[in-house]
Amino acid sequence: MDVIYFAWVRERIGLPREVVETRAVTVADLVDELRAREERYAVAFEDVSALRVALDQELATFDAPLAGVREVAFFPPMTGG
Amino acid sequence: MDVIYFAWVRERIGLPREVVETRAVTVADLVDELRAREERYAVAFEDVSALRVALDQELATFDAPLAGVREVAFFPPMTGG
Amino acid sequence: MQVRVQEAAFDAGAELNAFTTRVDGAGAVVSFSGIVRDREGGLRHMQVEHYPGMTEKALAAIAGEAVARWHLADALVIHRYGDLAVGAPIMMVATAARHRGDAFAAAEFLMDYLKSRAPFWKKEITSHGAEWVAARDADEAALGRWTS
Amino acid sequence: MQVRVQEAAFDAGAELNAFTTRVDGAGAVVSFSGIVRDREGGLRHMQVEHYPGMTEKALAAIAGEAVARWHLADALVIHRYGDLAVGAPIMMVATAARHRGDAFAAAEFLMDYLKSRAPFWKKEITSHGAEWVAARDADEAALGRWTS
Repeated sequence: MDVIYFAWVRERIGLPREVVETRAVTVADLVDELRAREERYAVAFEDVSALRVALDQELATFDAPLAGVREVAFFPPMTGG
Repeated sequence: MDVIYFAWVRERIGLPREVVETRAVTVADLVDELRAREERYAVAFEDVSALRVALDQELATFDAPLAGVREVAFFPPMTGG
Repeated sequence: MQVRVQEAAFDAGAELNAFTTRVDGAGAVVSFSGIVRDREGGLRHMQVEHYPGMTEKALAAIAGEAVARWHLADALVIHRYGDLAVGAPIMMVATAARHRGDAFAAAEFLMDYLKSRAPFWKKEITSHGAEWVAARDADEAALGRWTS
Repeated sequence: MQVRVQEAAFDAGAELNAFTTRVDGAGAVVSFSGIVRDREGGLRHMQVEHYPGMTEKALAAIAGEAVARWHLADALVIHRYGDLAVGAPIMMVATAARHRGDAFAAAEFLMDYLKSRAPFWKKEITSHGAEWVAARDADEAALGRWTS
Protein backbone atom coordinates (compact mmCIF):
# COMPACT_ATOMS: atom_id res chain seq x y z
CA MET A 1 0.00 0.00 0.00
CA ASP A 2 1.30 3.46 -0.92
CA VAL A 3 1.22 5.92 1.95
CA ILE A 4 1.67 9.60 1.08
CA TYR A 5 2.25 12.58 3.34
CA PHE A 6 1.70 16.26 2.64
CA ALA A 7 2.60 19.60 4.22
CA TRP A 8 3.75 19.42 7.85
CA VAL A 9 2.91 15.71 8.07
CA ARG A 10 5.48 15.14 5.32
CA GLU A 11 7.98 17.40 7.07
CA ARG A 12 7.58 15.70 10.45
CA ILE A 13 7.89 12.19 9.05
CA GLY A 14 10.70 13.30 6.76
CA LEU A 15 9.56 11.66 3.55
CA PRO A 16 6.83 12.28 0.99
CA ARG A 17 5.72 8.68 0.37
CA GLU A 18 6.53 5.11 1.23
CA VAL A 19 5.26 1.62 0.62
CA VAL A 20 3.80 0.08 3.78
CA GLU A 21 3.05 -3.60 4.29
CA THR A 22 0.11 -3.79 6.65
CA ARG A 23 -2.83 -5.86 7.71
CA ALA A 24 -4.54 -2.88 9.30
CA VAL A 25 -8.31 -3.10 8.89
CA THR A 26 -9.10 0.62 9.22
CA VAL A 27 -7.25 3.89 8.79
CA ALA A 28 -7.11 4.21 12.58
CA ASP A 29 -5.38 0.81 12.82
CA LEU A 30 -2.82 1.95 10.25
CA VAL A 31 -2.21 5.14 12.21
CA ASP A 32 -1.59 3.06 15.35
CA GLU A 33 0.95 0.92 13.49
CA LEU A 34 2.76 3.95 12.10
CA ARG A 35 2.77 5.70 15.47
CA ALA A 36 4.42 2.69 17.05
CA ARG A 37 7.26 2.71 14.56
CA GLU A 38 9.35 5.74 15.48
CA GLU A 39 9.19 9.00 17.36
CA ARG A 40 8.80 11.08 14.15
CA TYR A 41 5.62 9.13 13.27
CA ALA A 42 4.33 9.47 16.81
CA VAL A 43 4.84 13.24 16.55
CA ALA A 44 3.19 13.49 13.12
CA PHE A 45 0.15 11.47 14.24
CA GLU A 46 -0.03 12.87 17.77
CA ASP A 47 -3.42 14.52 17.25
CA VAL A 48 -5.46 12.92 14.48
CA SER A 49 -8.20 15.51 14.93
CA ALA A 50 -5.71 17.90 13.25
CA LEU A 51 -5.32 15.50 10.32
CA ARG A 52 -7.27 14.51 7.26
CA VAL A 53 -7.04 11.29 5.27
CA ALA A 54 -7.78 10.39 1.65
CA LEU A 55 -8.22 6.82 0.36
CA ASP A 56 -7.44 6.43 -3.32
CA GLN A 57 -7.69 10.22 -3.63
CA GLU A 58 -11.10 10.57 -1.99
CA LEU A 59 -11.53 12.17 1.44
CA ALA A 60 -12.37 9.56 4.07
CA THR A 61 -12.71 9.18 7.81
CA PHE A 62 -10.34 7.46 10.23
CA ASP A 63 -12.76 4.60 10.83
CA ALA A 64 -12.93 3.80 7.09
CA PRO A 65 -11.89 0.25 6.07
CA LEU A 66 -8.67 -0.21 4.06
CA ALA A 67 -9.81 -3.30 2.11
CA GLY A 68 -8.97 -2.80 -1.56
CA VAL A 69 -7.31 0.57 -0.99
CA ARG A 70 -4.07 1.17 -2.87
CA GLU A 71 -3.17 4.71 -1.84
CA VAL A 72 -3.59 6.36 1.58
CA ALA A 73 -2.71 10.02 2.06
CA PHE A 74 -2.37 11.91 5.35
CA PHE A 75 -2.34 15.69 5.52
CA PRO A 76 -3.46 18.69 7.57
CA PRO A 77 -6.73 20.51 6.82
CA MET A 78 -6.52 22.07 3.38
CA THR A 79 -5.75 25.73 2.94
CA GLY A 80 -6.23 26.39 -0.77
CA GLY A 81 -7.95 29.33 -2.37
CA MET B 1 -39.06 74.43 -12.34
CA ASP B 2 -37.31 72.01 -14.70
CA VAL B 3 -39.27 68.83 -15.31
CA ILE B 4 -37.42 65.94 -16.96
CA TYR B 5 -38.77 62.70 -18.40
CA PHE B 6 -36.93 59.45 -19.09
CA ALA B 7 -37.55 56.19 -20.96
CA TRP B 8 -41.20 55.53 -21.87
CA VAL B 9 -42.38 58.54 -19.85
CA ARG B 10 -40.30 60.70 -22.19
CA GLU B 11 -41.64 58.82 -25.22
CA ARG B 12 -45.29 59.14 -24.17
CA ILE B 13 -45.04 62.84 -23.39
CA GLY B 14 -42.93 63.40 -26.47
CA LEU B 15 -40.24 65.60 -24.99
CA PRO B 16 -37.27 65.09 -22.70
CA ARG B 17 -37.60 68.19 -20.53
CA GLU B 18 -39.58 71.37 -20.11
CA VAL B 19 -39.88 74.33 -17.80
CA VAL B 20 -43.13 74.23 -15.80
CA GLU B 21 -44.59 77.15 -13.89
CA THR B 22 -46.49 75.68 -10.97
CA ARG B 23 -47.72 76.35 -7.48
CA ALA B 24 -48.05 72.62 -6.77
CA VAL B 25 -47.22 71.86 -3.14
CA THR B 26 -46.31 68.19 -3.58
CA VAL B 27 -45.18 65.92 -6.40
CA ALA B 28 -48.68 64.44 -6.50
CA ASP B 29 -50.16 67.92 -7.03
CA LEU B 30 -47.75 68.49 -9.91
CA VAL B 31 -48.74 65.16 -11.44
CA ASP B 32 -52.42 66.18 -11.24
CA GLU B 33 -51.64 69.47 -13.01
CA LEU B 34 -49.68 67.73 -15.77
CA ARG B 35 -52.35 65.05 -16.22
CA ALA B 36 -54.98 67.75 -16.74
CA ARG B 37 -52.97 69.39 -19.54
CA GLU B 38 -53.24 66.96 -22.44
CA GLU B 39 -54.01 63.37 -23.27
CA ARG B 40 -50.32 62.43 -23.70
CA TYR B 41 -49.63 63.55 -20.11
CA ALA B 42 -52.70 61.70 -18.86
CA VAL B 43 -51.40 58.55 -20.56
CA ALA B 44 -47.87 58.95 -19.20
CA PHE B 45 -49.09 59.51 -15.64
CA GLU B 46 -51.98 57.07 -15.79
CA ASP B 47 -50.53 54.75 -13.13
CA VAL B 48 -48.12 56.49 -10.80
CA SER B 49 -47.39 53.21 -9.02
CA ALA B 50 -45.44 52.34 -12.19
CA LEU B 51 -43.44 55.58 -11.92
CA ARG B 52 -40.55 56.90 -9.87
CA VAL B 53 -39.68 60.50 -9.11
CA ALA B 54 -36.44 62.28 -8.26
CA LEU B 55 -36.23 65.76 -6.76
CA ASP B 56 -32.96 67.56 -7.51
CA GLN B 57 -31.50 64.18 -8.51
CA GLU B 58 -32.47 62.32 -5.32
CA LEU B 59 -35.16 59.63 -5.31
CA ALA B 60 -38.31 60.88 -3.56
CA THR B 61 -41.93 59.89 -2.99
CA PHE B 62 -45.05 61.34 -4.59
CA ASP B 63 -46.12 63.02 -1.33
CA ALA B 64 -42.81 64.89 -1.07
CA PRO B 65 -43.04 68.72 -0.96
CA LEU B 66 -41.73 70.73 -3.90
CA ALA B 67 -40.66 73.79 -1.93
CA GLY B 68 -37.15 74.81 -2.99
CA VAL B 69 -36.91 72.08 -5.63
CA ARG B 70 -35.41 73.14 -8.96
CA GLU B 71 -35.46 69.87 -10.93
CA VAL B 72 -38.14 67.17 -10.93
CA ALA B 73 -37.61 63.96 -12.92
CA PHE B 74 -40.22 61.30 -13.73
CA PHE B 75 -39.26 57.84 -14.98
CA PRO B 76 -40.15 54.14 -14.81
CA PRO B 77 -38.45 51.79 -12.31
CA MET B 78 -34.76 51.58 -13.13
CA THR B 79 -33.37 48.65 -15.08
CA GLY B 80 -29.61 49.12 -14.97
CA GLY B 81 -26.99 46.48 -14.34
CA MET C 1 -13.19 54.03 -5.09
CA GLN C 2 -13.85 54.68 -8.75
CA VAL C 3 -17.18 55.24 -10.53
CA ARG C 4 -17.34 55.69 -14.29
CA VAL C 5 -20.38 56.31 -16.51
CA GLN C 6 -19.40 56.17 -20.14
CA GLU C 7 -20.65 55.54 -23.65
CA ALA C 8 -17.44 53.84 -24.80
CA ALA C 9 -16.91 50.11 -24.59
CA PHE C 10 -14.50 48.87 -21.93
CA ASP C 11 -12.32 45.79 -21.51
CA ALA C 12 -13.53 43.97 -18.37
CA GLY C 13 -10.33 41.89 -18.09
CA ALA C 14 -8.06 44.93 -18.39
CA GLU C 15 -10.20 46.78 -15.84
CA LEU C 16 -10.02 43.82 -13.45
CA ASN C 17 -6.23 43.69 -13.74
CA ALA C 18 -5.82 47.43 -13.27
CA PHE C 19 -8.10 47.31 -10.21
CA THR C 20 -6.24 44.35 -8.72
CA THR C 21 -2.88 46.08 -9.20
CA ARG C 22 -4.19 49.25 -7.57
CA VAL C 23 -5.49 47.59 -4.39
CA ASP C 24 -2.41 46.89 -2.40
CA GLY C 25 -2.59 44.06 0.09
CA ALA C 26 -6.11 42.83 -0.60
CA GLY C 27 -6.13 39.06 -1.05
CA ALA C 28 -9.64 38.71 -2.43
CA VAL C 29 -11.02 40.38 -5.56
CA VAL C 30 -14.56 39.78 -6.84
CA SER C 31 -15.89 41.08 -10.13
CA PHE C 32 -19.28 41.04 -11.79
CA SER C 33 -19.76 41.86 -15.43
CA GLY C 34 -23.05 42.23 -17.23
CA ILE C 35 -23.13 41.36 -20.91
CA VAL C 36 -25.84 42.27 -23.44
CA ARG C 37 -27.69 39.02 -24.05
CA ASP C 38 -30.22 38.03 -26.64
CA ARG C 39 -32.80 36.52 -24.29
CA GLU C 40 -35.64 35.87 -26.69
CA GLY C 41 -33.84 35.78 -30.04
CA GLY C 42 -33.86 38.60 -32.56
CA LEU C 43 -32.11 41.24 -30.45
CA ARG C 44 -30.33 43.75 -32.69
CA HIS C 45 -28.91 45.96 -29.98
CA MET C 46 -29.61 47.41 -26.57
CA GLN C 47 -30.15 51.09 -25.86
CA VAL C 48 -29.25 52.29 -22.39
CA GLU C 49 -30.60 55.67 -21.30
CA HIS C 50 -29.51 57.36 -18.10
CA TYR C 51 -29.94 60.55 -16.08
CA PRO C 52 -26.66 62.47 -16.37
CA GLY C 53 -25.75 64.03 -13.07
CA MET C 54 -27.98 61.86 -10.93
CA THR C 55 -26.38 58.67 -12.25
CA GLU C 56 -22.89 59.55 -11.07
CA LYS C 57 -24.21 60.72 -7.69
CA ALA C 58 -26.31 57.59 -7.18
CA LEU C 59 -23.45 55.24 -8.09
CA ALA C 60 -20.97 57.09 -5.88
CA ALA C 61 -23.45 56.91 -2.97
CA ILE C 62 -23.97 53.16 -3.48
CA ALA C 63 -20.23 52.50 -3.73
CA GLY C 64 -19.57 54.66 -0.66
CA GLU C 65 -22.18 52.71 1.28
CA ALA C 66 -20.51 49.41 0.26
CA VAL C 67 -17.09 50.62 1.38
CA ALA C 68 -18.58 51.76 4.69
CA ARG C 69 -20.47 48.52 5.39
CA TRP C 70 -17.73 46.03 4.57
CA HIS C 71 -13.99 46.01 5.06
CA LEU C 72 -13.17 46.89 1.49
CA ALA C 73 -9.79 47.94 0.22
CA ASP C 74 -11.46 49.41 -2.85
CA ALA C 75 -14.50 49.26 -5.15
CA LEU C 76 -15.01 49.94 -8.84
CA VAL C 77 -18.22 50.60 -10.79
CA ILE C 78 -18.36 51.11 -14.56
CA HIS C 79 -21.69 51.48 -16.40
CA ARG C 80 -22.25 52.28 -20.04
CA TYR C 81 -25.05 54.11 -21.82
CA GLY C 82 -25.95 54.50 -25.50
CA ASP C 83 -26.23 51.77 -28.12
CA LEU C 84 -24.72 48.43 -27.07
CA ALA C 85 -24.16 45.45 -29.32
CA VAL C 86 -25.16 41.88 -28.39
CA GLY C 87 -22.26 40.33 -26.48
CA ALA C 88 -20.86 43.71 -25.41
CA PRO C 89 -20.21 44.52 -21.75
CA ILE C 90 -22.90 46.76 -20.22
CA MET C 91 -21.32 47.29 -16.84
CA MET C 92 -19.05 45.83 -14.21
CA VAL C 93 -18.36 46.12 -10.52
CA ALA C 94 -15.28 44.96 -8.67
CA THR C 95 -14.54 44.79 -4.95
CA ALA C 96 -11.32 44.04 -3.08
CA ALA C 97 -11.00 42.95 0.53
CA ARG C 98 -8.81 40.92 2.86
CA HIS C 99 -11.45 38.23 3.15
CA ARG C 100 -13.57 36.81 0.38
CA GLY C 101 -16.82 37.08 2.34
CA ASP C 102 -16.60 40.87 2.39
CA ALA C 103 -15.66 41.07 -1.29
CA PHE C 104 -18.58 38.82 -2.33
CA ALA C 105 -21.18 40.50 -0.12
CA ALA C 106 -20.16 44.01 -1.19
CA ALA C 107 -20.25 43.07 -4.89
CA GLU C 108 -23.75 41.61 -4.53
CA PHE C 109 -24.87 44.68 -2.59
CA LEU C 110 -23.48 46.97 -5.31
CA MET C 111 -25.32 45.00 -7.98
CA ASP C 112 -28.61 44.91 -6.09
CA TYR C 113 -28.61 48.66 -5.49
CA LEU C 114 -27.29 49.54 -8.91
CA LYS C 115 -30.10 47.49 -10.53
CA SER C 116 -32.94 49.23 -8.75
CA ARG C 117 -31.58 52.58 -7.55
CA ALA C 118 -29.29 53.93 -10.25
CA PRO C 119 -31.14 55.80 -13.03
CA PHE C 120 -30.56 53.57 -16.05
CA TRP C 121 -33.21 52.25 -18.41
CA LYS C 122 -32.69 49.56 -21.01
CA LYS C 123 -34.54 49.27 -24.29
CA GLU C 124 -34.24 46.23 -26.53
CA ILE C 125 -34.25 46.86 -30.26
CA THR C 126 -35.30 43.58 -31.87
CA SER C 127 -36.30 42.41 -35.31
CA HIS C 128 -39.99 42.84 -34.26
CA GLY C 129 -39.64 46.33 -32.79
CA ALA C 130 -38.43 48.10 -29.67
CA GLU C 131 -39.36 47.41 -26.07
CA TRP C 132 -38.36 48.85 -22.71
CA VAL C 133 -37.05 46.19 -20.37
CA ALA C 134 -39.43 45.81 -17.42
CA ALA C 135 -38.09 45.97 -13.88
CA ARG C 136 -38.16 42.58 -12.18
CA ASP C 137 -39.93 42.23 -8.84
CA ALA C 138 -37.05 39.94 -7.82
CA ASP C 139 -34.63 42.84 -8.21
CA GLU C 140 -36.65 45.10 -5.93
CA ALA C 141 -37.07 42.24 -3.45
CA ALA C 142 -33.31 41.62 -3.45
CA LEU C 143 -32.79 44.93 -1.66
CA GLY C 144 -34.61 43.60 1.39
CA ARG C 145 -31.74 41.44 2.50
CA TRP C 146 -29.47 44.48 3.06
CA THR C 147 -31.84 46.42 5.28
CA SER C 148 -32.13 44.13 8.30
CA MET D 1 -16.39 23.62 -17.49
CA GLN D 2 -12.66 24.05 -17.23
CA VAL D 3 -10.37 23.13 -14.33
CA ARG D 4 -6.64 23.89 -14.46
CA VAL D 5 -3.95 23.16 -11.88
CA GLN D 6 -0.69 24.75 -12.89
CA GLU D 7 2.61 26.10 -11.63
CA ALA D 8 2.76 28.92 -14.18
CA ALA D 9 1.39 32.36 -13.44
CA PHE D 10 -1.83 33.33 -15.23
CA ASP D 11 -3.43 36.61 -16.26
CA ALA D 12 -6.77 36.88 -14.42
CA GLY D 13 -8.08 39.59 -16.75
CA ALA D 14 -7.22 37.64 -19.89
CA GLU D 15 -8.79 34.50 -18.38
CA LEU D 16 -11.95 36.45 -17.51
CA ASN D 17 -12.24 37.78 -21.06
CA ALA D 18 -11.64 34.38 -22.64
CA PHE D 19 -14.24 32.82 -20.33
CA THR D 20 -16.79 35.56 -21.08
CA THR D 21 -16.28 35.15 -24.82
CA ARG D 22 -16.70 31.39 -24.54
CA VAL D 23 -20.03 31.46 -22.68
CA ASP D 24 -22.55 32.35 -25.29
CA GLY D 25 -25.70 34.03 -24.10
CA ALA D 26 -24.94 34.33 -20.40
CA GLY D 27 -25.62 37.84 -19.20
CA ALA D 28 -23.93 37.58 -15.80
CA VAL D 29 -20.29 36.70 -15.16
CA VAL D 30 -18.77 36.60 -11.66
CA SER D 31 -15.08 36.12 -10.95
CA PHE D 32 -13.07 35.68 -7.79
CA SER D 33 -9.31 35.98 -7.74
CA GLY D 34 -7.03 35.26 -4.81
CA ILE D 35 -3.80 37.21 -4.60
CA VAL D 36 -0.77 36.40 -2.41
CA ARG D 37 -0.88 38.98 0.34
CA ASP D 38 1.63 39.93 2.98
CA ARG D 39 -0.68 39.76 5.97
CA GLU D 40 1.78 40.29 8.80
CA GLY D 41 4.68 41.98 7.00
CA GLY D 42 7.91 40.25 6.03
CA LEU D 43 6.44 37.72 3.57
CA ARG D 44 9.06 36.73 0.99
CA HIS D 45 6.95 34.28 -0.95
CA MET D 46 4.23 31.67 -0.63
CA GLN D 47 4.72 27.97 -1.28
CA VAL D 48 1.66 26.05 -2.41
CA GLU D 49 1.81 22.26 -2.18
CA HIS D 50 -0.87 20.02 -3.65
CA TYR D 51 -1.78 16.38 -4.20
CA PRO D 52 -1.40 15.70 -7.94
CA GLY D 53 -4.21 13.50 -9.18
CA MET D 54 -6.56 14.12 -6.27
CA THR D 55 -6.45 17.90 -6.80
CA GLU D 56 -7.81 17.75 -10.34
CA LYS D 57 -10.48 15.22 -9.35
CA ALA D 58 -11.59 17.25 -6.33
CA LEU D 59 -11.80 20.49 -8.31
CA ALA D 60 -13.71 18.85 -11.17
CA ALA D 61 -16.16 17.34 -8.65
CA ILE D 62 -16.72 20.72 -6.97
CA ALA D 63 -17.18 22.51 -10.30
CA GLY D 64 -19.54 19.77 -11.51
CA GLU D 65 -21.59 20.13 -8.33
CA ALA D 66 -21.82 23.91 -8.88
CA VAL D 67 -22.99 23.47 -12.47
CA ALA D 68 -25.59 20.93 -11.32
CA ARG D 69 -26.94 23.05 -8.45
CA TRP D 70 -27.28 26.37 -10.25
CA HIS D 71 -28.28 27.32 -13.76
CA LEU D 72 -24.74 27.93 -14.95
CA ALA D 73 -23.71 28.38 -18.55
CA ASP D 74 -20.14 27.56 -17.54
CA ALA D 75 -17.58 27.55 -14.71
CA LEU D 76 -13.82 27.99 -14.60
CA VAL D 77 -11.34 27.08 -11.86
CA ILE D 78 -7.59 27.80 -12.03
CA HIS D 79 -5.29 27.07 -9.07
CA ARG D 80 -1.53 27.39 -8.94
CA TYR D 81 1.08 25.49 -6.94
CA GLY D 82 4.80 26.03 -6.35
CA ASP D 83 6.52 29.27 -5.29
CA LEU D 84 4.33 32.36 -5.60
CA ALA D 85 5.52 35.94 -5.25
CA VAL D 86 3.71 38.54 -3.12
CA GLY D 87 1.04 40.18 -5.28
CA ALA D 88 0.83 37.21 -7.65
CA PRO D 89 -2.47 35.50 -8.43
CA ILE D 90 -2.91 32.19 -6.54
CA MET D 91 -6.17 31.10 -8.08
CA MET D 92 -9.38 32.22 -9.67
CA VAL D 93 -12.89 30.97 -10.25
CA ALA D 94 -15.41 32.33 -12.72
CA THR D 95 -19.09 31.51 -13.22
CA ALA D 96 -21.52 32.52 -15.95
CA ALA D 97 -25.30 32.42 -15.77
CA ARG D 98 -28.41 34.13 -17.10
CA HIS D 99 -29.11 35.69 -13.72
CA ARG D 100 -26.61 37.23 -11.37
CA GLY D 101 -27.94 35.40 -8.31
CA ASP D 102 -26.90 32.04 -9.75
CA ALA D 103 -23.49 33.32 -10.83
CA PHE D 104 -22.77 34.82 -7.38
CA ALA D 105 -24.00 31.82 -5.39
CA ALA D 106 -22.08 29.33 -7.52
CA ALA D 107 -18.85 31.35 -7.27
CA GLU D 108 -19.14 31.49 -3.48
CA PHE D 109 -19.92 27.78 -3.35
CA LEU D 110 -16.87 27.01 -5.50
CA MET D 111 -14.66 29.10 -3.24
CA ASP D 112 -16.01 27.60 -0.02
CA TYR D 113 -15.48 24.03 -1.21
CA LEU D 114 -12.17 24.73 -2.87
CA LYS D 115 -10.86 26.28 0.39
CA SER D 116 -11.65 23.29 2.58
CA ARG D 117 -12.00 20.30 0.25
CA ALA D 118 -9.34 20.65 -2.45
CA PRO D 119 -5.91 19.31 -1.41
CA PHE D 120 -3.78 22.46 -1.36
CA TRP D 121 -1.57 23.63 1.50
CA LYS D 122 0.02 27.04 1.79
CA LYS D 123 3.29 27.82 3.51
CA GLU D 124 4.48 31.36 4.12
CA ILE D 125 8.19 31.99 3.78
CA THR D 126 8.90 35.14 5.77
CA SER D 127 11.95 37.01 6.98
CA HIS D 128 11.58 35.17 10.35
CA GLY D 129 11.17 31.68 8.97
CA ALA D 130 8.59 29.45 7.35
CA GLU D 131 5.10 28.61 8.60
CA TRP D 132 2.21 26.54 7.30
CA VAL D 133 -0.97 28.57 7.00
CA ALA D 134 -3.53 27.26 9.50
CA ALA D 135 -7.02 26.36 8.32
CA ARG D 136 -9.62 28.86 9.54
CA ASP D 137 -12.64 27.59 11.46
CA ALA D 138 -14.67 30.16 9.52
CA ASP D 139 -13.79 28.38 6.27
CA GLU D 140 -15.01 25.02 7.53
CA ALA D 141 -18.13 26.67 8.96
CA ALA D 142 -18.84 28.33 5.60
CA LEU D 143 -19.62 24.92 4.11
CA GLY D 144 -22.65 24.60 6.38
CA ARG D 145 -24.72 27.04 4.38
CA TRP D 146 -24.68 24.79 1.30
CA THR D 147 -25.90 21.63 2.99
CA SER D 148 -29.40 22.64 4.05
